Amino acid sequence: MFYREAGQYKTSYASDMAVFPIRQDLIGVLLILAVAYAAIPAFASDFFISSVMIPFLVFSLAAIGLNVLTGYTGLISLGTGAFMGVGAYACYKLTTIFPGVNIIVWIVVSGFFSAAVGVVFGIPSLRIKGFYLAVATLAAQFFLQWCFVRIPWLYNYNASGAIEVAQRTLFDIPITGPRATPETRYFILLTLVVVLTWFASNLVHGRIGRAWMAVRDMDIAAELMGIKLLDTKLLAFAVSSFYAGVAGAAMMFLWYGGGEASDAFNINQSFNILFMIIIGGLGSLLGAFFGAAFISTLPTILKFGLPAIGIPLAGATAEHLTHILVGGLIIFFLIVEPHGLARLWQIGKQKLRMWPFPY
Amino acid sequence: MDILYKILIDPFVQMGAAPDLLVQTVWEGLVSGVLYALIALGFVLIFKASGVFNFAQGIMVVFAGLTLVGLHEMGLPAPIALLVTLGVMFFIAVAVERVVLRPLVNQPDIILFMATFGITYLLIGFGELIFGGNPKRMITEELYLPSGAIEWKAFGGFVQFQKIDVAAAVIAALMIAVLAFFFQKTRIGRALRAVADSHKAALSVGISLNQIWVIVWFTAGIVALVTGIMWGARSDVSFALQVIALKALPVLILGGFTSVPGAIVGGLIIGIGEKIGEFYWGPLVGGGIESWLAYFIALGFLLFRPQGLFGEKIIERI
Amino acid sequence: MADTAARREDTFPKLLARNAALRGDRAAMRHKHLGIWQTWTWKEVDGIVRAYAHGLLQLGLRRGETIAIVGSNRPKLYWSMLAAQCIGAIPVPVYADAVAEEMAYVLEHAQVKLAAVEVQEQVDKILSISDRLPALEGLLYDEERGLRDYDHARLHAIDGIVEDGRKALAPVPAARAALDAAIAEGKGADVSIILYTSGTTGRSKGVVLSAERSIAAAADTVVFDRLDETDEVLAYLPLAWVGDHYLNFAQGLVAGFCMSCPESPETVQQDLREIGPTFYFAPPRVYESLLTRVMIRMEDAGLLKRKMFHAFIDVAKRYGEKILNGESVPLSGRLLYALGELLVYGPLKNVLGFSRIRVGYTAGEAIGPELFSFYRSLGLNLKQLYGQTEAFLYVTAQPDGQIRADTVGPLAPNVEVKITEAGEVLFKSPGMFLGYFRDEERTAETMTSDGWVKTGDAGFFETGTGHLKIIDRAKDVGRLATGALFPPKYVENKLKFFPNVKEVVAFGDGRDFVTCFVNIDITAVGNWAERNNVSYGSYQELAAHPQVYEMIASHVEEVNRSLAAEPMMGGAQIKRFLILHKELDADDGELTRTQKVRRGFIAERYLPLIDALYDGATEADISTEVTFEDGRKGVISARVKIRDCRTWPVSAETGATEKAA
Amino acid sequence: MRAPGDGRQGIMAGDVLLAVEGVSLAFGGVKAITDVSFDIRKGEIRAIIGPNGAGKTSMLNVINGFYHPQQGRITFKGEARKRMRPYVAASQGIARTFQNVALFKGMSTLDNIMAGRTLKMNKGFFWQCLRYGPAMREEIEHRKFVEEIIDFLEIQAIRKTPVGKLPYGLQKRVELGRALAMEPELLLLDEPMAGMNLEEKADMSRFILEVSAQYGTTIALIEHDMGVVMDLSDRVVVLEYGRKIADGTPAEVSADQSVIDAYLGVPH
Repeated sequence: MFYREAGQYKTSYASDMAVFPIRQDLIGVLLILAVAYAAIPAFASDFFISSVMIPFLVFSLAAIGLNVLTGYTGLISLGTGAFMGVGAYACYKLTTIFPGVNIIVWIVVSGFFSAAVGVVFGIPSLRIKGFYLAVATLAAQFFLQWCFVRIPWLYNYNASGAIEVAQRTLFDIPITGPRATPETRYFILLTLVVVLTWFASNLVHGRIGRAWMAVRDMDIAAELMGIKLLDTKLLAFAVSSFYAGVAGAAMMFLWYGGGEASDAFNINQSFNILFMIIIGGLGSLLGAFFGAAFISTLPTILKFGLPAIGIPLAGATAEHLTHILVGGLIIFFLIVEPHGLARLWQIGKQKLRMWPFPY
Repeated sequence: MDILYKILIDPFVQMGAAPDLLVQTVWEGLVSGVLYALIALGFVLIFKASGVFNFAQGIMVVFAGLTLVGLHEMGLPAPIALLVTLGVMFFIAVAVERVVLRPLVNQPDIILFMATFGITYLLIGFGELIFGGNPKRMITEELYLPSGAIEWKAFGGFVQFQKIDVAAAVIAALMIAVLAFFFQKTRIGRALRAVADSHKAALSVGISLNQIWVIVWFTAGIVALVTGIMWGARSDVSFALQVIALKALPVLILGGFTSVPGAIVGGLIIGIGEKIGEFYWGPLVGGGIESWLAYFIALGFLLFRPQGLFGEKIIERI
Repeated sequence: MADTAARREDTFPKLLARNAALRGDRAAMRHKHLGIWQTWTWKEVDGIVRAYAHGLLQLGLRRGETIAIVGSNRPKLYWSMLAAQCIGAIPVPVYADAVAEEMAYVLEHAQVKLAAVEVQEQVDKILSISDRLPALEGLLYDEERGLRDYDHARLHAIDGIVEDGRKALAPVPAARAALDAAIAEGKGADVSIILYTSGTTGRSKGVVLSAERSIAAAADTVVFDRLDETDEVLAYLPLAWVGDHYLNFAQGLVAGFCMSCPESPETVQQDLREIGPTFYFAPPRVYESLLTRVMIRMEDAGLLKRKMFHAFIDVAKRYGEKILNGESVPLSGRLLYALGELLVYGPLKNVLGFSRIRVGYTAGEAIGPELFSFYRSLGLNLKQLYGQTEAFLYVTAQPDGQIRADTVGPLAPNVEVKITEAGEVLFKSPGMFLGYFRDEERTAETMTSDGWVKTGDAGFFETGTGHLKIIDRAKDVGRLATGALFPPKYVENKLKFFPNVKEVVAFGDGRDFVTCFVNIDITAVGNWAERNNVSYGSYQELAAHPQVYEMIASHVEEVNRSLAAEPMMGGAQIKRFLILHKELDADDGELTRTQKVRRGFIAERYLPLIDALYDGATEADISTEVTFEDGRKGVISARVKIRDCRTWPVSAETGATEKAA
Repeated sequence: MRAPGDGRQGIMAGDVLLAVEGVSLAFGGVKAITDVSFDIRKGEIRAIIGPNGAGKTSMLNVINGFYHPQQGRITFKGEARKRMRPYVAASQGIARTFQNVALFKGMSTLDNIMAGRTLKMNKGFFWQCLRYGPAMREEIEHRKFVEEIIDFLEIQAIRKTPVGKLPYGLQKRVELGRALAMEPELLLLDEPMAGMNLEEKADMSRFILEVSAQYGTTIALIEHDMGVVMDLSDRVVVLEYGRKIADGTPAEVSADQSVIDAYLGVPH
């Protein structure tokens, strides 16, 4: 309905292959960025930023990672939580060993550590497919979880066994630790997410993305066309785990501000992220955001929303309701649209482009 | 050198030195193996008949146990509670078939797999909502299950068998026997096997897929209930079990998703393997390796037999 | 400014050079090829054409000789025309889909020395008839595909020729000078192109056009429609047709706007949507089928959307045209329309690729007022023009503000028209042709000694507005016994424009008054019947239904009223009519395969009915043999009612009609 | 006559491009191919025909390294082939299409064919992340090549349609395009016209002929429609029950008694 594509012809391949070839889409994206960077910090409350936006961004990052692996390459993983953990601990160690280097650098670098770990656990994927592979990743999940608890060196031998987030600054502005304002943390996180999403979108739109999808859709044909399965799959594992790792580090240092890690990175976290990409839509970056928004904000809405509209609710009950709701919604979405919110969005957009025609 | 000794030699020396401990450990492993096997059995039943990889099997175990105890707490005598619980499991089976399987028929496996996640969360949510989240004691005596232990002097020491464990093993064996009979001899059972091979075949037998699904899910529910009782008797009934239930996955890997004997053998291997591993090698790395050893064992197997112990070899065609 | 500039350059090659100098870096041509719109600036086109021209010289093409252009709209073919014109040779575009026989005739008659074609298919076609083309020395092709194994003695790739030309020109100033000289040597009076009109009767005729006249004509309309270099067109109509050559090629060179060529015939719709032209031409049937497609697709839409769509279409019907014509509209109306623009018209124009159209034309046949105003009410500035190849298109055109469905508008700039006694339209126009190529005889038939060109159409000027109305082919126009003018098609069309009426056959030549047969449109009338719960069992029953007669009668009387309002037409009012009991059908030989009425055949087949129409009877029996779907023959007989209609006093002045009334 | 041309000095048209010598293949106990030998010469169109279950597809799978024969050797471009993964065959210049279309369902026509260029693309991960500079230049350069193919196969109208939505005939065409994108020296076509109507078959045959004419690609194809085979192929090898029963020009083969028997189903 709002699309006016007549006259938007492409005279070069570059413009034809652009990620947002339709002007209206580009405008839309810019608008969203404007809101994210200007409107939200300006008008939103600290509470909203720290308990809605920041979790949302962290999970989006993790979901993008898992979507690269599961959505684009077709490899199921139940180890995302653990890979996030690797990122978090790597970041913790790095910043304790080299306090001088800016924490943001370490948050990004820690992604490489979990990428490495991811590759190791990805090796079986050449021979193992489908659910079997899921189990392989479970091995990663539990083994790593075990490491987080049993290797005190990881948490600097401190009694609580928790990660302690010291204060770090950028241009003398505290960006981690108790004195860092939600806004600053939000800005850093947002920028991370924007940049990494841009990278991801570039990857999936290019040679590598095509290789991933080829392996997903028809691995035999892909190999007969000269696509090396192992390399492609391992690359997917590496990229996926990198995103998970950064998300984990960001989670600890920009959101939680430290704490008992073993539960933040346990199997349920892995499942959470999986749900995000399923409800959001496999094989779609946009879907990762939808899913993250959905799953991560749902509990908050229940916890604070219901009382707000006058339905008293014990914290525990809210949790139980969340479980029921999430469960119900998963089934609901799978039935109405197995391809997730992203697909619904696609359909809606197509309708708008074709408007007033139905197809 | 020393570390190599600790890993390669020392454990076996210990085994030789104290065979009673070894037997004890194997027995422990055996029992938990039986319980793994039971959960795996639930998976296999459903996977064979409806091609669904039922992630919810683990939680069904918890839910069944919880319902039983919960109902009893609400004042129902144990036998009645047992029956009602069976009813609940049947209801769940029907609900799943109506609400989940029927609308999702002909969807790719992954979708159905995900749907069972949904079921898991629903069960957790309702379970907690109705019976509360905190652990409960299993009503062992009320169900006339033995308690206490038998001691058996041997190997210059003694080995201890918890009666409940023996009971668990026996009951499990019985149930498997019953199931085997059910599958081999009854008409429905044959139909179920037919479904496993091809849905068309099943229809030709004259049983609707929907009925079959209800039946298998209900059977799986019964298995879950028994498992729940046994397991509850050994530890407590709580959602912590859910994670342990994941152990059924490596068991399945070993056994292959479609093989009942596979599930049993796999269960035992995993159970015993991880107990021995934990007892003799665990200390070297600070213990707790039980939590992941099972998966690594399975992984090890997988790399050599991607289709599992009992699954048949797939020839890729194009 | 455009026109004064145009005056100075009196040939197309000179215009090209001017554009290259004036707006060298603006896009001159686009072609969707290999997935994107390949674009050439005026500079590039100029370079290519010059090189090409040199190549043609090398191939031995000389001033005054002809080169055939065969194929769909491709830049290389347009360049072929320009290149030929550079060296004073004459391009002769030919319809690519013409049958070999037809093509053979044209190429032979035009004595073409070379032929520039698009693809293998056309190469084959021409080779198959080459024995009849002694003059033909070579073939130039655009697409190599499938031609690899052909004997390349007489076959050349256009790309190759251009390349050679380039290489030859670059180092040799003399050669360049020679080419410049050749271009300069071109005079406005020279023949610029020969367009063969696919003659409805007999052989097609080669209309010879001179450069200066073509340019003069184009310059006028460029000013008329305020076209400039920022406009965009999609060249999708056959390039052998005067429309394409005028609207895209000539106007493009004069105004300096960009011409885009579609990727392939299948993708025209898509390409139209991508390019979003600002100037657009299509014959009425295109608009008609488009409208039908729109309505059909909307039928599949959800109830809500459908209701909204129709609601806003009604809004458009009420206010749209007024707003477009800048008439006064209540604020509420404007607001509603604005909303409609957002929800319906805008998006609709977008999906059809019409969003950017500033001026759209239709011509060729009469367009239904309903149809015409539908598009206008959406805010699409659709106009009518009347013209022909011999005039190099424009005779009349509708300027903004004077746009109507029932006239073809006032005279185009610098055009003179006179109407003969017989009512035939003659014209003199800036683009007027020089004559038919190698056909003095028919030239003489068409062009009077004092330089008027006969259109063969009958028409008249509406008093007051000075709009021209074309009523029929002159030869078909008959006269009543009273001497009043009787233009069958004109009358029929007026009635046919009512959706309830499918087909009309009017009689009256040599009779005392006009009568007609009517075929109802079963879908339209069927819907009407449902809405007014009129029950009926069969077509025949519905056709005979009194209420239907009422409805048709009211239509006829409206037609009569409008006829009465027109000078000379008043006599042609319909006194009596009947509704045929069966649909006129090609299977029964009543229509041509192209659905045109076969007047004569019908006249004798339904003689009893015609007699009844004139002997005052109120009903008549008729039985006719029909062919059913399955080919079985059968006889339908029926008693058909005849109905008298009210006629209106004719607005004075024309004596002839007085008597008739 | 089977003189293995030397791979290091390029192979001239007419020389043997690929030689199959005494190849046998079995799954478990089941014998799919038994001691089959034949060769494919540079630039020719070679047809492999035979009744169902004659082992034709297995033969193709052996040729492009998807199956590994228990006995016999395969010489490609004069070099004896060792046991290897299929992508090696691809990198050596063997491309193929599949009996029942094996396109990448989730991707558009364009992306499917682009995927065929993977082997030819090499710009690194870093640039891929930025999708800028070298990576973009490479992408564009290959897009051009792919567009040529799209133009060649006359599928412009479906360029950006997801292949899953396309009718079968077009899917086959896209698959051919994907194979062509690899610029193969040897193109294997597994029943390129299965399930097509007459018009589609005519188009496909035209394309196959034009491929071999325009790119000089050597083509080996499996086809059931004898008419098509006779029109297209230069030489035909006939398999039955995994054994070679005839080899020669279409004329020779169609005259061969054993072939006639095989097709009329006379038991041996």
